[in-house]
Amino acid sequence: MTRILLSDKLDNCVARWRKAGLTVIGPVKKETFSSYAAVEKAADVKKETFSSYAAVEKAADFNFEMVMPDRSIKELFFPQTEPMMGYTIKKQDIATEDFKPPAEKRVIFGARPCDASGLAIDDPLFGWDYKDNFWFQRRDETVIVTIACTKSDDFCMCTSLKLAPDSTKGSDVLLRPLQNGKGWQVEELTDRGREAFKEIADQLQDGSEPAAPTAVVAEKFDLDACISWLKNPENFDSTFWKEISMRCIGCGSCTFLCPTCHCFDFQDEGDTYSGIRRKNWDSCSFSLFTMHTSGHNPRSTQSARWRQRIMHKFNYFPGKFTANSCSGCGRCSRQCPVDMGITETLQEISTLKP
Amino acid sequence: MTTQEQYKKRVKELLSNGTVKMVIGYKAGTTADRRRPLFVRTPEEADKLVLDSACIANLSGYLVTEGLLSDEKRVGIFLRPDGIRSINILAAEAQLNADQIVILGFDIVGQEVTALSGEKATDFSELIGSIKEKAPEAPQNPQLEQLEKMTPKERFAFWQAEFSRCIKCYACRQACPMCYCRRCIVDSNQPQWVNTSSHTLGNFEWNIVRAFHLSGRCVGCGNCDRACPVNIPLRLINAKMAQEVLGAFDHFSGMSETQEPVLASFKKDDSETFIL
Amino acid sequence: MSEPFEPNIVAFVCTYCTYAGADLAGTSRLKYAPNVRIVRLPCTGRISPMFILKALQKGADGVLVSGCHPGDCHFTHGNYHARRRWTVFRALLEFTGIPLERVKFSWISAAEGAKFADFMNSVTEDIRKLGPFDQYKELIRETEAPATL
Amino acid sequence: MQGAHNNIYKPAIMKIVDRHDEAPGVRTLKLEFQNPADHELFKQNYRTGMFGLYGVYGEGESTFCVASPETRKDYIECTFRQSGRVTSALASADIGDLITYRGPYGNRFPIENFYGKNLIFVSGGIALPPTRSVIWSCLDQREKFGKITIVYGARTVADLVYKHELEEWEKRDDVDLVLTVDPGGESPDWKHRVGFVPTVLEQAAPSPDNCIAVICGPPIMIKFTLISLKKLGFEESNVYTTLENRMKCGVGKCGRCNVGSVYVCKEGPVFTAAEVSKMPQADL
Repeated sequence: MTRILLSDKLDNCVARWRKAGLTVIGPVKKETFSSYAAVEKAADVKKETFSSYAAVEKAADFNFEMVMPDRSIKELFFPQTEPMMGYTIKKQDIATEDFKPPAEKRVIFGARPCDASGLAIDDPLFGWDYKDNFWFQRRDETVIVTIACTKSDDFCMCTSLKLAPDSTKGSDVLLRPLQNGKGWQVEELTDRGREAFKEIADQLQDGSEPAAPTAVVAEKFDLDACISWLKNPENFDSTFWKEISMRCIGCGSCTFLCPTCHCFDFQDEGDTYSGIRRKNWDSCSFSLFTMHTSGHNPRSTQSARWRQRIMHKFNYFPGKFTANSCSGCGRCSRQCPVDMGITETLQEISTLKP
Repeated sequence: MTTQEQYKKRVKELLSNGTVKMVIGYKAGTTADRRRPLFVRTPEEADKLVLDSACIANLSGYLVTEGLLSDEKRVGIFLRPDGIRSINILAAEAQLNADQIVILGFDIVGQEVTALSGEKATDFSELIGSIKEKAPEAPQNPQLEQLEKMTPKERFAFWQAEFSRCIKCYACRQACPMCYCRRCIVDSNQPQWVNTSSHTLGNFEWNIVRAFHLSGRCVGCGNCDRACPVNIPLRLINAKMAQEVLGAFDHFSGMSETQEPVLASFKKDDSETFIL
Repeated sequence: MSEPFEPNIVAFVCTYCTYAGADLAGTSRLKYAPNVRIVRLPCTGRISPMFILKALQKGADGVLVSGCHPGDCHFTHGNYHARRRWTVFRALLEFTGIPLERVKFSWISAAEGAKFADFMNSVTEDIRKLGPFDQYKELIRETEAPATL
Repeated sequence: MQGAHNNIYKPAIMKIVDRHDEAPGVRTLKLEFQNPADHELFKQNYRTGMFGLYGVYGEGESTFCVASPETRKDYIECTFRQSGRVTSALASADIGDLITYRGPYGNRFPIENFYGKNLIFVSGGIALPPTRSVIWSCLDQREKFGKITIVYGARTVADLVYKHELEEWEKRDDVDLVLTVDPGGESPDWKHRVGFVPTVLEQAAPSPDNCIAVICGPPIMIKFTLISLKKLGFEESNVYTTLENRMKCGVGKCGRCNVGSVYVCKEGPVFTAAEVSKMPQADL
């Protein structure tokens, strides 16, 4: 006997959480104009969709069909742009106003395990000696309810990262979809999760319906072989890096969609009288990322930047924070305009001798 | 023998007799409908080449990678008509010497790949001329007409919603063969013309600046549109600007290597319907 | 009745014609609306669409760009280039939904002091009727607001 | 414990109390804290070798070292070359204007390990400020150290920074100052050496035993100076340097200052030559 949440009870749960003052967020897919190839008739225009984790008001807004939203859960904790402080300057006096993340509590219903583990991977960095409260205030106020995957696509690689379609890393409650597709088995993992589900306890029931089998995700590469190759200092200057990244065009979409990429930049917007200092996403694949004002750039070629991305995720980050900075969601490969990504690079590395 | 096999043989010839030092083409991608850019330098690598109806990306942007053409050696490249027009513009804007480019022209009609005869950019000028003639009646995006019927307020609201999703990853810029500036205007901070943060205002300004700098230079290859991770219909803006530039100045981008850039030239009798 | 809406208008003008026209309007004691802030530039060829975007970004309700009539340009063809640039940029503004009545282009020579004054008044009235550029101001407010999610 | 929402990126406000030009485009600002609490924090944390982020609201922040020594914590001095958006704003700021400051960040020169040893300071051009901070920290407790030699060079005479302090050091009998300018940079009445810093260093030929070297300069100068020091017999673990990478947050989050696996802003900027040689040289 396990605790079951049926899909048709989800509306009550959402309403209950919202009444309790929590913002309910979940995977949402929307349609937009397609501007794909010019076509004769409006009818056969391919609709473009975009998906992300967004606020929902009722159960129908959720979309649990997709393997995962295009945009990762990171945005809800580390927004692409965020005001940090406003300033007004009068004659030799500066008045500043602090911007704080919204104080409201949230529940993310329907996150994917690879997204949730991405957050857990980044916690140690944002707390390394100096605590980044823009991140932690949101982390502390948000309950993460993950749904185990029963489907995967060619780009998923969580198993290659020693995670799984039903891993519990970073989540407060794990839901396993039922075989009959009518609900989920509830597995409460943390106090925060139990407390959030206490709020909707009357919507749950005991049942013995079997859970659907979790998705099958083939292992794409031998991670340990790759890490030992990366740790070998001679391979830093190997020509492999130039070959594998020749087609990289240096855009930031792989880093911006990645649930674990956390690099950022400060930008002042305003004039000499008033304005705001903002914290914005930045990407190691941009040429200006390490450009010195003198013009010297330690990473001046795209291959050096791609090497930095792989080295940081699988060599430097684990060296300091034990976990690899990758949760295997595959968004970098799924989204790359030139069909590159971590999967291909690590598959190639695992064929090289250390 | 399919067009793909024909071209494979041709690439092996070009490489083995040293006419070109490299051929840029397509190879199979992670999934059935994806193709990856491939840089072929030895005849053996040519076997990985693929040429079918999924090879739609415009590869001409790779020709302006730093140092690729600086050794005066020739480079082969698979291009559709839009890519050939890009070569003409890049040559007209003194970014490359068209004689260094050996074009392996092809086009996709429905699911079929047809080879285009010609090797140098100038060999394709009447083909591009015919495309220009057909441009006004070419099937437009139904969305373009729908957008034009909207009132300015509705259009502003539409683009406000679309641009609010932009995350300033600049994939649209990096995927475009015409965006070769070493330091883009949004990256220059003295002065900071355009807000770099990706709030809706910053995204609005970025997309306006991008569309303006591509007016009369965009060939409608759709690289930007496909590269956008949040699926903003970028091609609509560029298609509209191409229509505008063709209508106002009879400028069809990429006609030849000597075509003057539309905003760097003028005619004394340019139309001026709106100047008070 | 609340006092009438006073629009903020920015004008980018070329030194040798329109700015001189403004001088002439001044020396001829012509009265015109004070709402227009004039930014002087060497030539309309030097006026980049970035200026127009920056004016809107800073909350202008209207933008004027004015310079020498074709043929009069001190630098011979600055205004010809500008004309093409304006045509293209204007189509772009229209397509993205920025009302064209808020961005006006004109030729005003150094001798047309009266035209300058009338133009200032007519533009100020037009934009006063249109009211504040709320759509853009909403975007500007969003950049000053705390994060929502 | 940090407050509920303690914003680690919030800068302190500082007033410019003095400013003077060191060389064409190079300026020094003397700053004083406006908020005593910030000043207290600075007094507790600051040790020579640490850096800060100096900024002007509306323009941004820029990273350079704290040029004043750890023995004088009532104020902060910073020296910078006007070359970008923020440094131009800092350069145009007047005495009495307010700027922002974040820090002190990074590790430090362990001068307690230098007690009783001879010291050789080698730096070039605009890199004298980080070295000067260490020099004054030692000179303010001169008796604790052995022989002190300073080798400093710049492209031309006008490019020499802290000219008045160079004269001061020259007059002192307990400091051996070796000044040089690159060939062709000397002025008619130039009395000191002419030549690149590494070659002048080899001529000065300091003995390596019981000696610590502190070197700062552009990457190219550091590379050749390290070679000269090795030729002179210096152990790599006795040679300290500071890496001035591009840094933005200063607290090990924004991912920019990585050299190999090292976060320069948290685990540096001060490293021994031994540590630097282990880093991937291409990333420097």
